[in-house]
Amino acid sequence: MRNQLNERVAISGVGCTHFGDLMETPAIKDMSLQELTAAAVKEALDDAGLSGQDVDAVFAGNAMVHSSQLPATYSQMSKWTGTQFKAGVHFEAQCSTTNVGLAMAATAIAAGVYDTVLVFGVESTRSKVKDYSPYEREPISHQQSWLWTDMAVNQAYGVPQGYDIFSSYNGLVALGYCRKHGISIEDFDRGMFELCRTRRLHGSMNPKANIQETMEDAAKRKGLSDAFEYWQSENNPFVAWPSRLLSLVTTADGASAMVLTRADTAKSGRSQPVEVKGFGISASDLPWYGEDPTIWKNDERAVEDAMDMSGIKAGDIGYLHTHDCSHISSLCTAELIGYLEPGKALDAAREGRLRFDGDRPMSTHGGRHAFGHAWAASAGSDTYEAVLQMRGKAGKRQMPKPPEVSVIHTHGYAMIGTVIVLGGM
Amino acid sequence: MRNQLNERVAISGVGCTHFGDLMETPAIKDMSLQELTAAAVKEALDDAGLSGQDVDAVFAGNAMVHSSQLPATYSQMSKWTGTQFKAGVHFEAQCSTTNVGLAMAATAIAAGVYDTVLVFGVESTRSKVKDYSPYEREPISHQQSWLWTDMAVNQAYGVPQGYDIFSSYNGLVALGYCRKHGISIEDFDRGMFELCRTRRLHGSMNPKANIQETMEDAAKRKGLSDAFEYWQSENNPFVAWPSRLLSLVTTADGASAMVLTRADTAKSGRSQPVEVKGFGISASDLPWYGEDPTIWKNDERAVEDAMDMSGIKAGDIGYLHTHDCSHISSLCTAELIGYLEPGKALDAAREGRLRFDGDRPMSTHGGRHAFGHAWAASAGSDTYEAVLQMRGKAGKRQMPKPPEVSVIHTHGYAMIGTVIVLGGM
Amino acid sequence: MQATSGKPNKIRWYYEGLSKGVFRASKCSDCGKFTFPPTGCCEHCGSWNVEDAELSGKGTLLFATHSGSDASHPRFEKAAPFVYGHIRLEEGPIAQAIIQGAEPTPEDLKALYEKGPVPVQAVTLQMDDLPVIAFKLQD
Amino acid sequence: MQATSGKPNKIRWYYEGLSKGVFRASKCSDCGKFTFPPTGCCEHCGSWNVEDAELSGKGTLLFATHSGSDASHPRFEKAAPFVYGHIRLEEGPIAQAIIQGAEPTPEDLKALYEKGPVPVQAVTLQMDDLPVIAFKLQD
Ligand SMILES: [Zn+2]
Ligand SMILES: [Zn+2]
Repeated sequence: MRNQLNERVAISGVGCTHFGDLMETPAIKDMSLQELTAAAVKEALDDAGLSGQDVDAVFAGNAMVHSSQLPATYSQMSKWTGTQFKAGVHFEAQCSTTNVGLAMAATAIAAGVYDTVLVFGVESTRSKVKDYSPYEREPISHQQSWLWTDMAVNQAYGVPQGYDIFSSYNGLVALGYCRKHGISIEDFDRGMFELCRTRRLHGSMNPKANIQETMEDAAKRKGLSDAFEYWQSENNPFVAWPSRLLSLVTTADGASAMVLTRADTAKSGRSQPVEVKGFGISASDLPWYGEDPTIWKNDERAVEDAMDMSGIKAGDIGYLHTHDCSHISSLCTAELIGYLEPGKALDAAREGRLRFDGDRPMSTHGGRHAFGHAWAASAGSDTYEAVLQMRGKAGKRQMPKPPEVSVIHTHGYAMIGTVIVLGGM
Repeated sequence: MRNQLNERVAISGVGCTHFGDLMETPAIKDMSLQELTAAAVKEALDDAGLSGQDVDAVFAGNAMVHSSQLPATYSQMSKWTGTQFKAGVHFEAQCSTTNVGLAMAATAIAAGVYDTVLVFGVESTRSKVKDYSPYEREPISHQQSWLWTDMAVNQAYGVPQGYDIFSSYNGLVALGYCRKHGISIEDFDRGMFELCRTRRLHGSMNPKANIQETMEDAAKRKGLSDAFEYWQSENNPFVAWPSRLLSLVTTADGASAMVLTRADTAKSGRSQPVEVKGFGISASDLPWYGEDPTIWKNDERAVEDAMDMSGIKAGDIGYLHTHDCSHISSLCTAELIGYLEPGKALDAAREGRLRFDGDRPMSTHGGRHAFGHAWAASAGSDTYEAVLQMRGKAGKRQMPKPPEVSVIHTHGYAMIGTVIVLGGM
Repeated sequence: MQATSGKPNKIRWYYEGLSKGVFRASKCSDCGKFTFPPTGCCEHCGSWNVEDAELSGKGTLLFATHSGSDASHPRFEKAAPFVYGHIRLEEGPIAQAIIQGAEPTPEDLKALYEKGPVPVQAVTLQMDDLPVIAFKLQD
Repeated sequence: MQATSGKPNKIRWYYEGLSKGVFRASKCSDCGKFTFPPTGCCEHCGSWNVEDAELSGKGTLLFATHSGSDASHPRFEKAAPFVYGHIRLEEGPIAQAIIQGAEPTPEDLKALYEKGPVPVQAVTLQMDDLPVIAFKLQD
């Protein structure tokens, strides 16, 4: 493949809702998925200074159709977003959805077809349609949630034979990492704590985050004076030894949106545009890694393609998000990308280098754990954060120096490594 | 929008399975959806002279996730099609899926990113996963099938309030057509008979069709000597007066695939390539038409965009397929496109002009009624037929003079008008 | 348009209206057109500047056919087959809905077709689990 | 590899093998590598030229952790939590599966980790509705 974009493409608007629970979280409580989507889309269109009728196409992301029951999402959302009669498609790449949408939108613009494309992702991982009601929802059980989520995992031989996400994505990767770099289980545990503490700190500075409580405050709430004591307590069991519960994703409902446009027209928009410099996408079925659980070939390919298309090197990256459903996996990816030194990611976490004000800032919105994870909407939330950071508009968690180049890596479940590179214009 | 393809793109390989029932039809009986997909993909890759490892990206179409339970289709199919580590996405535009995939693939190539893209669509409308079995399937009831299919229709206000596909898509359109053109209900009925007879004839000449029995043979089987008597009998009730059962889609399981590539490399492939000259896509929520049920604004837009991008006029079209879940709707679209004279479509059917050997050939594979309809796979089956006709390889039903320009229109349910224009190279 | 929880949910609001015989829509403050049933965005021009509105329920039945005899949704098992029509509402929107006052037979439907457009009035059908809009023939 | 219906279904064929303690795969005639569990296409090179094959079931457990205590699938409710391992098979493929011969406790798992790679042998677990592959520690 030639792996180039024949024309320059920019993000001219971004939007993202509060990530939480449609049945509980005040900011989004009782909203329909149509309204949740519209909230993100409105923010993105307003940001770009456009209306739904100004876009040429709508790429509508939603992964778990069993909970949303809104296939043909392009048409079901069209009267809620003002996009009637535009081109459209419903798509999913699970937790990479919105950024795979960004890549598809970029190609549609660089091909010469469309000038402006709206991409959105919406998901409810917490509740489902109740009976046949057009507006009532009911909570999903833990098992139901995983049954539907794991439908994205090999249905012939993976799930039927005892596949377990916590093992595959956390425990085995952690052990591979410790063995490879000679790290003790105790040091691993301390490093994971520090990483989670950083993510919780970021979440506490983000009014849209699913969890806005710092680890210190959580400890206090439980009557413990020390955050590490909280970390090692029964509040944080091993879900796949040596990985603990708080190194994992928290599920959420949410929506995100972005407006992509030709770079030559983006500057006349309402907000500071950001250029799509490149992307790389590579899918793989189970197992996601060979003998070494820290090296994922699909990520290697995606990173290589994105770097090649954008022409950047690891040293150019000012802000990085790597997919962190599993915190240890996210660190492996950051090392793979070259943002962190091999085997030194836990040190970096302990030294505070991964904080918004550190020299290797990562996931400043709080990541999948603190910001929360709403499958098809999440990659868009990562891009949203990157754009805010690049514009210097990230509020309390703003990096001291807005990054010139941001890289966002996501894992679309089961499995698709996706990397996008954003640059200032 | 600029509505152009910056680079030329071609279809270099096509594949399609027999359309039928995975639990009954000998040619596909007991195949898994993975194997059904692989069969179509293998045919397309062989046709292009490539392997799965030669493609850069896989656009994986599947609409009714409730029956397939294979989201993240790009990864779940990757080991069955040899496409591990390629870029991918799972998408759907319901019954337009495969051709919307063709459009997306064309932009990804014309943008300069990929050289070769595999698009496939797979669907089972007849059966679903049985319990939690990795291979057993069980039939879907009529109501279950419509519940899942109608999930693509406005879930806020359409389906909950009594929406009926047969009424909206057939009966009302038929009445609008008769009123507008002063056609009697009797003449309408006769015209619909003749159209169905033509489609059945085409199906009988297509070894992959869901129904390969002519209307005459069906009449004979029922002990009737006359096909029109059969048409007017209890074998063919009104499903939405004045529209009858045999003017409708028949459901099927099936898969289709195509390989798209840069036009400059397509000629070195194994088979005669066909150029993607243009496309147009426009989505709309209910109602799909205003006061006049024969004019659909989403189709007008899609047709206009496809004509504009390709630079063709109606008179250039040598072969046309319009979406014919509803036969009367398909004729309205053919008139909208300008392939048939307004109000004269029924005459054309009666005069045999729509047959493979007529001067206005349409749906020579048998269309949604005789070839059958497998949601996400169907648009690909239409494209497959067009490519065969353009190559002069359509067997018994080959048009006497292979068309230079083919236009394929599909309705992605609920609703997305999609038009693609193919031309010889 | 506050829903029971205190947050906006236009869909719930619509059905709550319907259960009281009120036909709710939204109206665009920019282009003046109605979006029916209501959303938070103008379906015509894409403006977010929309207001709550009520429709009269008056309309004209343009064409009428019937549903399948086997309901495609459990909600309508008792009702199917029913007459289903294409309606132009007084305020502009086009709607499709269940029609009352005619039988789903070729005879009744042919008579309706030959008669041409006729006035209808929206009414509420209370199904087991949800109110549903229908239109009643007015002559 | 004819399945019961007389048509090829590799997935059924795999599970039928498993129920008899046979570990089925496919082998590529072009690159010589195994695809395990079997498909009709080589996962490595994309060749369609694959043959039915059986694996010995011998392997090496590289790492072991455990599943969640609440099963994420009804099939495994009785079994969870279980030890889950990362295995290199003698013939090359990497597999992940249930491990027998250790408890899903931090103590057992830490001991296994410190011991390093150990030999395992594939066995069949007959669940209520399906045979499932597992690997038994060999020492
Ligand atoms: Zn307006
Ligand atoms: Zn091979």
